Parts: sequence; structure tokens; C-alpha cells
Amino acid sequence: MGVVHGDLMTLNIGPQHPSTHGVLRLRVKTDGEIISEVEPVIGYLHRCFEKHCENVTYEQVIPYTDRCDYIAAMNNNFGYAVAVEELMDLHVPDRVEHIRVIVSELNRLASHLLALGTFGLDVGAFTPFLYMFRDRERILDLFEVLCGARLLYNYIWVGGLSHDFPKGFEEKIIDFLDYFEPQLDEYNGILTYNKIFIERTADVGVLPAEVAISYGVTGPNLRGSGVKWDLRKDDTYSIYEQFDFNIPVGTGTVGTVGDCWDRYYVRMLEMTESIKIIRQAVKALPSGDVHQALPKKIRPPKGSVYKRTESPRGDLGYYIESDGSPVPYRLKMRSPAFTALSVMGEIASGWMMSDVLAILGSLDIVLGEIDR
Amino acid sequence: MSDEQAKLIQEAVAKALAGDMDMINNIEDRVTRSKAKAALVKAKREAKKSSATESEKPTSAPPVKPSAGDEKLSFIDEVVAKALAGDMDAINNIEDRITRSKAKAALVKAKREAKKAAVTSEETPQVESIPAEKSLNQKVAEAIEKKFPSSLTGDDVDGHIQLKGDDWFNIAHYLKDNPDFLFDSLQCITGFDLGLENDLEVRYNLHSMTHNHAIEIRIQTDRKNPKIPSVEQVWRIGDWFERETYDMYGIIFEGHRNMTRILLPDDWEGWPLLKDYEAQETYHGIVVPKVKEGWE
Amino acid sequence: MTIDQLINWIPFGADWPATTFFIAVLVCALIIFIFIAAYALTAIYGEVKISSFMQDKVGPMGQGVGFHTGKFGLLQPVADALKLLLKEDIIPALADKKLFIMAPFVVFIGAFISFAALPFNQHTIVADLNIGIFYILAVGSLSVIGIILAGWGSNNKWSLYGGMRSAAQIVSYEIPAGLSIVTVIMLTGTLSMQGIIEFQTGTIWGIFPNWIIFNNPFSFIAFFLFFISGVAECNRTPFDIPEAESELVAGAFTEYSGLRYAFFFLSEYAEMFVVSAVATTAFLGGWLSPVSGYFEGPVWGLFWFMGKSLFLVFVMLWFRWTFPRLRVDQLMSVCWKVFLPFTLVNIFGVAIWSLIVG
Amino acid sequence: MLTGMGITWWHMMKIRKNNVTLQYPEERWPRPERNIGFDFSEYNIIRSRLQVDIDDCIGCMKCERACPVQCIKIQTVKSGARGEDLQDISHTGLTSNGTKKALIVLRFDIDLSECCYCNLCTYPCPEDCIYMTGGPNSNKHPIDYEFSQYDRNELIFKFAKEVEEEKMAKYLPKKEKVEA
Repeated sequence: MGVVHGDLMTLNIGPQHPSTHGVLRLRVKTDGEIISEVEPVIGYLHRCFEKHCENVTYEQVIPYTDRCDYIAAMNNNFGYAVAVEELMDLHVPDRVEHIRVIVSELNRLASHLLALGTFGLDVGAFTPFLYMFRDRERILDLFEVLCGARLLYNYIWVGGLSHDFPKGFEEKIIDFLDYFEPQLDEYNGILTYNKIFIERTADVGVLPAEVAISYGVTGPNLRGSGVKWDLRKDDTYSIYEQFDFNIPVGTGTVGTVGDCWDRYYVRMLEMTESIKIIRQAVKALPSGDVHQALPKKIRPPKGSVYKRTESPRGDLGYYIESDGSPVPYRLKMRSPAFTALSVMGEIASGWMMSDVLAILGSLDIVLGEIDR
Repeated sequence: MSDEQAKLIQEAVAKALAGDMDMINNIEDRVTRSKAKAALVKAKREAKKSSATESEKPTSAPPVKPSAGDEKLSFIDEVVAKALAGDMDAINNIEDRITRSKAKAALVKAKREAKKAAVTSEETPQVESIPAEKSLNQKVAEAIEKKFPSSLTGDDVDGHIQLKGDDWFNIAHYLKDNPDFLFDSLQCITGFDLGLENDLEVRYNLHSMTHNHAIEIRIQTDRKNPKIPSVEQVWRIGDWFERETYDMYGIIFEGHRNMTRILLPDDWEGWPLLKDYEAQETYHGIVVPKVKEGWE
Repeated sequence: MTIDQLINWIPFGADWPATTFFIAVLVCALIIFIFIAAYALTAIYGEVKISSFMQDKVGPMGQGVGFHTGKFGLLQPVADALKLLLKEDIIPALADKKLFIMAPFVVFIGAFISFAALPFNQHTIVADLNIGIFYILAVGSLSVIGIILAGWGSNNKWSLYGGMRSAAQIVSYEIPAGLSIVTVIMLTGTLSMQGIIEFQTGTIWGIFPNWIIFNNPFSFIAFFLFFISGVAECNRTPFDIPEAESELVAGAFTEYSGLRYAFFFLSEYAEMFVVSAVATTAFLGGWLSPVSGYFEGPVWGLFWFMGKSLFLVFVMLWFRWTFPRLRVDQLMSVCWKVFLPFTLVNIFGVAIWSLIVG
Repeated sequence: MLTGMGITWWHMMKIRKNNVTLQYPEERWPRPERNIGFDFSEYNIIRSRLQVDIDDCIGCMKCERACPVQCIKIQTVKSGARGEDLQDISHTGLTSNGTKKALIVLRFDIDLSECCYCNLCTYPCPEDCIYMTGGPNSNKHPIDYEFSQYDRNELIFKFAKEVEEEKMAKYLPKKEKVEA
């Protein structure tokens, strides 16, 4: 792009930058506006999650998984619980399965709202961010009623749940969904089809499908590039096969397939899908006791398991090796944001300064999950 | 212990085994008498064990517990066997409370084993009924064996495939390009420390987007200088996963273009996830563990 | 109440002409400064309050305990002013001292001087220059120098970015603004602000006020062009790239705090007011009342003038909370590839129009 | 372009009261349930602060084991007779639901600066004497989430009863007394 090449200056989009979604440093080589090379530097938020897990029993690992991806803590718990249950081949009553699906889909809504809001902020639109956070507040209130906490829930346990739905909770969820559905096309009106927004995001940071697969990118970023891959459908866990929902895929309506706008729009469509799932799950909610299958002492048999679930950012994989003791021998968490950030170096070089941040925002990374 | 004392003890034990206990009882020196008694008990136990082995019951009787008197154990076995056959009163009318509870526990254990045996027996027929479709792992293992002889180490292939590290790079290429495998996405690389002295292991979870099937490949390297060929060129995500495994385990991936730490600061000593890792006291003068008085 | 009326109004003015002139100028400057300060604070409060309505937030509410910001947060501007005055003025160690200190004042002077030619009322104008509008446009570009000084002076890469960007932006948007004013001058024939407003008296077909905006289709387009390039000139969204929070932290003003930052703040709002004032004078008939017969007179004039320009300032606020930000190269391409040809066509159009219509 | 402006205009005109900002000093949390219709006593739990009724605590240390960050420290000593009331060190022998206490709790500290508020300790407690204040437990202890301190060490909440040294010496295990 740039014809005039002065000597390259390295610039640190440093750990304390307003739009790096956490503590991330981008070491950037640039000669003015055009950025020729981006190298993300991570590790500022490393809390040795995996070393902790080797000294803590299976029940006590759950508050740690919350703190990895603190924006979608329910999905983390869910992924971990499903992995350990497969290790112990423990079967969970139906009501627990339904509640788990409802709760993690609600958390997916909250996480997407945050992702789209901050993406709007990176591109400069300030108001949609506040609209989205106003609605996210409602979901957090619901979670607060359910398990006391707004962000780090420690709600889904291995083998069941910590609390059951309080009386009248289902109606509240339905009220929220009825309120929330029309808001979506309000966001579309103010941001998605806004000419300047389209100009800023179409054809920016295009991520071709093979590059995405080779970089292990998953979730909305991969679906934005046109690959129809969603763990809830392709490698079903829990009871997702009982619900019918389709998987939105980037089609390049505005720019080319796989640009920032596609990734943004895939998340927007995914929200409508999640609403569909929640409605079906609430309608089909059976009765039963959620504490029934909670094992007294979790001692999985020797062996290892690698289980993947669909978190709002992509494939959240848990590799757990147990040696029969109540403490995991080795626990590795494959974080989707980690792979999404690794592709940053590839697709963000050659763009302008403000585009690099727009691409970063569209990848929707969470540093807690990257640095573990 | 002088030798005549030893002789005296052996003699006393021999007599006691034959049933005449008073020889042992009237050894006046307290120490030798207790030694003799100990020797007697040991002798008895050997005798018991030798007799117990040939009388091993065909049914999955509860394993012989060395506790309590030996004859009591065989009594429990019979009672449990009877209870298994359905006649419960044998157990109920054991008057001595301890043995009755032991018998009941043994019964429960026996039942559970019986159930488990039944469950596995149901499963196994399914697998045998479709022998034609060999599991994916076997197919991959055979393919690798054909192309790269002597690179498979482990034989048990159902859970994972154990490989030797040396030509892992072209195996990886082969796995990626082979039309009926097409493992185009490397899901996760997990470093693994098998134990304090034995070696390190790296586990690759591969997945194919088109065929939607997945396998796990494990490669072991020794602990002193762990070296594994890098697959960074094959799957681009390998770059960061390998750097993280290096960061945590110290496994050096040859051929990796930028083998540096990714999460920890570059000048951090030690590999944190090894089992024998001690955190360094201070890092650039900052005391690592948080000091807090009024606690501990 | 121009300066010369003021001069002969001062009692002992005749024998020391120089000092009386100086006093008169001083008095006018003071009045304008107070006006700007008051206007800026209310504009800040307005922006925060209106934006909070637009965004479903509560905005500065002040009820209850402790020294809060008054009933509806009315004391918020006072709180802001106090904060800015009392905050410590940090000068970065490696900063280029002279430039760093000079920058905010240069920017403020740029905005402050152009108040001299704004016609608040039929006869309340500080200096009714006969080249009024040309003077304002010329002086308006002075603040660019200030921003570049700030960018270079604070010696950090980010503010340098901000400085360079705003320089490119303001300079390039001066041209479409200037050219769209040319269309107005072609109609009115005079450069002086009062003259322009005189031209717009009377009505077209009895009901429409004879404002230039309704005069002909070309000048209608010229109004929007002028207004949007005016928005770009004072760095407001969607063109607020120099101090884009999400990219350059605060652009050229990152290192400033306390009083110096206050001056930047004041000059930004003053610049907004100047642009909207010029837009109202040139296109919306300054202090003329929309219903040509009634509501005349000096007080009404002031009301109309302030009403129109404050409405335009409100529209600028409205822009800010609705639109995302343009990228720098898009900004440039919009200016050179879209606005410039349009304005040239406008000039050509107005020329033909005035020929035909006469 | 204009649709966007339309939306902000419509929002401005229709000033709705259900915005979610909470005026902290005046509207203390739990705020009147404005938009979700749940009175805070119907919450399952509220994660505010850990509180321990030391009279009910039988010193079983289950909460200490359940804590993922090991921020609870308990020391107990065998009391003379099971369930016996020891007035001078205000040790109640019986808990509120009648179980006899065999241990005297010398030290029950929770370091709330390290506590991660995951509420895992309240589930295994047989006497339900460790709980989060407020919400469903507000009858036991009103809600309290404003306990910030200036010094980190003051965040170590000591729930055991303060007793002078020589009074407690009587109950320390005999042989320890001999050496001291």
C-alpha cells in the first residue's frame, strides 16, 4: 500500500491501551499510518491456571475455570463439567441438562453483546455500546438471582448445579427474551447498516478459510470466513441435538467473505439463534432435583479425555488426565481466543493503524483466557 | 541376639507349631520370649498363605484380607458365596458383629464386581459384531506403519497412537495431505510430565474438518534434553502451541522459527509445569510469594 | 455597539485616543472571553446531559447526600471548571518546554479572535469588518498550528500521530468550507457579515424568509457541505480522528492536564460555536426572524442568532453520539474526491442561477 | 445514515426511566427490584461477605478443605467433656440444633482479601454456620458488602472468640502444658 517507506519505527500499542480488550501488547512496525508488521506479546495476565489445577480437587477447579474467560464464565464451567463427566461417564438428569443449556446460551448472549459493543467502540460508535450494555445488565441481573454472582458464577458443577431455578424464574427469562428480541433490530439500525460503519469494516482484515483452519481459529471468527463449523451441531455434547437452530455463516454481503463486518454480523445472527434455543429449552424444561447426581467424592478413574464445547469465542477444549486421585494429574485448557490472537499477526499486517484495532476488536479476544 | 538365643527360639517355635505352647511361655527372659512369639506368628502366617493359595475359590471371591484370623476369612467367603447364590440368612445369623459387617461389605463388593462383569460383557459383543470397520486409530496406525516403518512404539492403539519422535515432521505432513485422513486442524498440543524421574511426553489432538474425525498422537522424549521436531510449518497454530509447551515444560521443538517463551517473561528460570519445579525466590528483586503477617 | 461607538462613548476618551482604544478592545475581549467560558461550560453540560438521554443513561444526577452536582447535575459545569483549574499541570520531562506551553494558547487564540466578527445582533458586533467572513475563515486555520505544536511538543508517538492527522484534516477541509462560502458571497456580493444578513431580509413568495438556504438549490447543498466540513474542521465525530479515544488515547492532547487541557477544551467548543454561527449568518439569516414581519428588534435578534447557532451545535452533538469514526484515508478521499467537486459544481450552478434569475 | 440518527433522536425523546445506572450513595444495592421483579430474599444466595456463627461451629474443618484458595484457617483443641458448657471461655457446649460440641475452636480466620467468593465453603458445613450475609440469610445477618480497609491485613476476619491466655491454658492439651 505505502509507496513512501521511511525507516520503520517500532511502536508499542502497549498493555494499557484503551482498545486492546485487556492486557495485551502489540509490537507494531510502522512508518506513519501503514502498519507493516504486528506481533502480539501476551503473558501479562498469566496466573498459572494449569499449575493451580494440579493442586486442587475437581470441585475446586470450577472457580478457576470461571476466571479464565470471565465474560462467558458459564460456558467455561459447562465445558469443564462436561469433560469431567465424560471422564467419569456420569449421566446427569434431564432438568440439569436443560438448565445448563439455558444458562450458557444466556451467557453467550451477554458475551456477544459485550463483544459487539466494544467492537463498535473500537470503530468509534459510542452509543450502541451503551445500548448493548443496558441489555446485558438484564442478563446479569438474572444470573445474580440464580447464583448470587454477576460475572464469576461457579454455578455449573461436575454432575449437576449449585442451585435450582428460583420460583417464577422461567417467566422472567421469557419476559427478558420478549423485551430483547426487538432490541436486535435497533442495533442493526444504528450500527450494522450504518454507511460509515460499513465503510470502516467491509473488506478489512479478511481471513480466508484455509488460513483460519491452519491457525486453528474457531467459533464466530471461523464462521465469519464461511466455514460451517459449530460444535453444538458437529460434535454435539449435552442435549443440543434436541433443539433446532441453524448456524449463521459469513456470506460477504457487504465486503468479501471473512472480513470484520462478517465476523460482526455472524455474532449478531448467532444471538437470534441463541434466543431460539433458550425459548425451546425453557418450554421443554422438565422437573427434577438438580443435586441428585452430584457425586460425594469426585474420583475419576485413571485415563485421559479431550472434550470440546462451543464457547462464544470458539472451541473451548479441556484435556484432563486423571490418575484416580481426587486431584487432576494434568489439566490443559485449549483457549479459542489464544488461536484467534495468533492469526492477528497474519491478517493485520499491511493495514492502517485504525484498522489494526478494528480487526483486533472483531476477533473478540479475552486476555484472561489467552494467558490462563 | 546371641546364637544360642536364636537356637532356643527356633526350637520353641517348632514345638509351638506342633501345638505345645508351654515351651514358649516359660522362656524366662522377656525379650527372647517376645521374639519367639513374633517368630511363631510369622511362621503360622507362612503356613496359612501356602495353604490358602491352593484353596483359591473359582468364584470372584473377595480378595483375602490379611486382617483378622485366617480361618474367619474363609468362613466369610463361604457365607458370601451362599448369599450370592441367594440364601441371605447365612449372613444374617452370624452372631459376632464385626464379622457380620465384614461379610456384608464383602457381599456388596462381590455384587458390584458381578454387575461390572455383566456390563462389560454386554459391550464387548457390540464391538465384535462389526469387526470389518477397524477403528480409525488402527487405520491411521497401519498407514503410518506402512509409510514410516518402525516409528510406532506403543501397540495399544485404541486410545491414542504412540510415536517415536524422530520423523514426526513428515508423518505430520503425511497425515495432513493423505486424502482419507485430511487432519487439517491441530486442535491442541498438551505437554505432559509422566513422573518425577521418567520422561516428558507431548500429546497432539488432531482433527479433520472435512471428515469430522479426530485422533490423538503421543510422543515421548527423555527428561534431560527433550527434543521433538516442530510441526510449525504443517499447522500454523503449532507455532504458538509449541512456544507455550516450551515455556511450560522446556521441550525444545527443533525447526521452530521463534523458539522463545510466550507466556512467562523471557528471563524466567525454570519450567513451571514440571512436577519438580520450585518457583524462584525473587524476580528482579520482587519477592515472589506474598508475605502476609497475622497468617500461617 | 461596535468598537468605535464604544470609543466615543467613554467620557474622557478624546484626549488619549490610544488608551481609550486599548480599554475598549480590552472590554470587548473580556466580554467575549466570559461569553466563551460560560458558553463552553453549558455546552459541556448540554453534551453530557443530552448524550445521556440519547444513550439511556442517567447522566450527571445530583440528588442526595454530599456535595454533588446540584439537583439535575446543574453544578456539573462548575465542578468541571474547578477540577480543571485545580488539577496539577504536568509537563512531561522530555517534552519540548516552549512548544508544549505555547500550544494551548495558540489554539485558543485561533478560536477566540474569530469571535470578533460574529454579528450577535443588528448592531452588537465587535468589529463590523467589511471582510468579515473572509477574516473568520483565515483566522480559523490558526488553531491548526497550535495542534501541531501540541502534537510535537509532548514528545510521544501517539500525540505526534494525533497532531499530524489533525493537521491534514483541518487544512484539507478548509477548502470546501471556503468554497461553499464563495457561493454565498456570489449571491450577496459583500463580505461583511451584517451585509450578508441584510441581503437575506424580506421573503420569497411572501411566506418563506429570504434566507440564502432557500434562495436556490445550489446554495441549499452548499449549506450542508459547509456545515459538514465545519464539523470536520473542529474535529467532531464522524471526523474526530485526531483525538480518537479508541486509537490514539487522546491524540495531541494526551499529555495535557489541568489548566492547559481546559484551554484545549474551551477552544474546541468555541470553534464549534464559531462554525455554527458562521453557518447561521451565511445561510440561515443570522439575527433575522423566520417570520419576517414580527419578532424584530435587538433582543429578538440576539435570541434568533443564539437559537439557530445553538441548534446547529446540538446537531453536532447529535452527530457525535450516532456515527462511528471515519478512517484517515477515507476522510481524505471524502474531502478531495467528494466535497471539492461538489463545491465547484455549486459555484458554477449559483453563477448560472443568478444569471438566469437575475 | 439517517436511520442511525433517527434512533438516537427517538431515544432522546422517549426518556425511559429503566436505565440501569445505580446511584450508589443513595440507592444502595440491593436496589429496589426495578426491572427483574425479584425481591432479594428470593435470591438463591447473594455473594456479599462470609460470616460465621462461631457458637454453631463444631470445628469440623470441612470448609477449610473445601476452599479452593485455602483462605480459611481453623485451629481447634479437644474440650474437656463433650457438649459441656465452659462459661469462662464462653464456649457453648451445644450448637443451636442440639448437637454436642467436642472441640473448642481456638482460631477461625478467613482472609477476605484472598477469598474468591465462590461460596464453595457454605455447602459442606453440617451446621450451616458459615454463610454469605444478606439475601436468603438476611435473617441471620444483614447484607454487608462495604468492608474495605486501608491495610490488607485487617481484611483477615477473626471469627473465633477472644479469650485471655491463662484462661485458655487450662484447656490446652495436657502435655503441651508441661513443656510450656
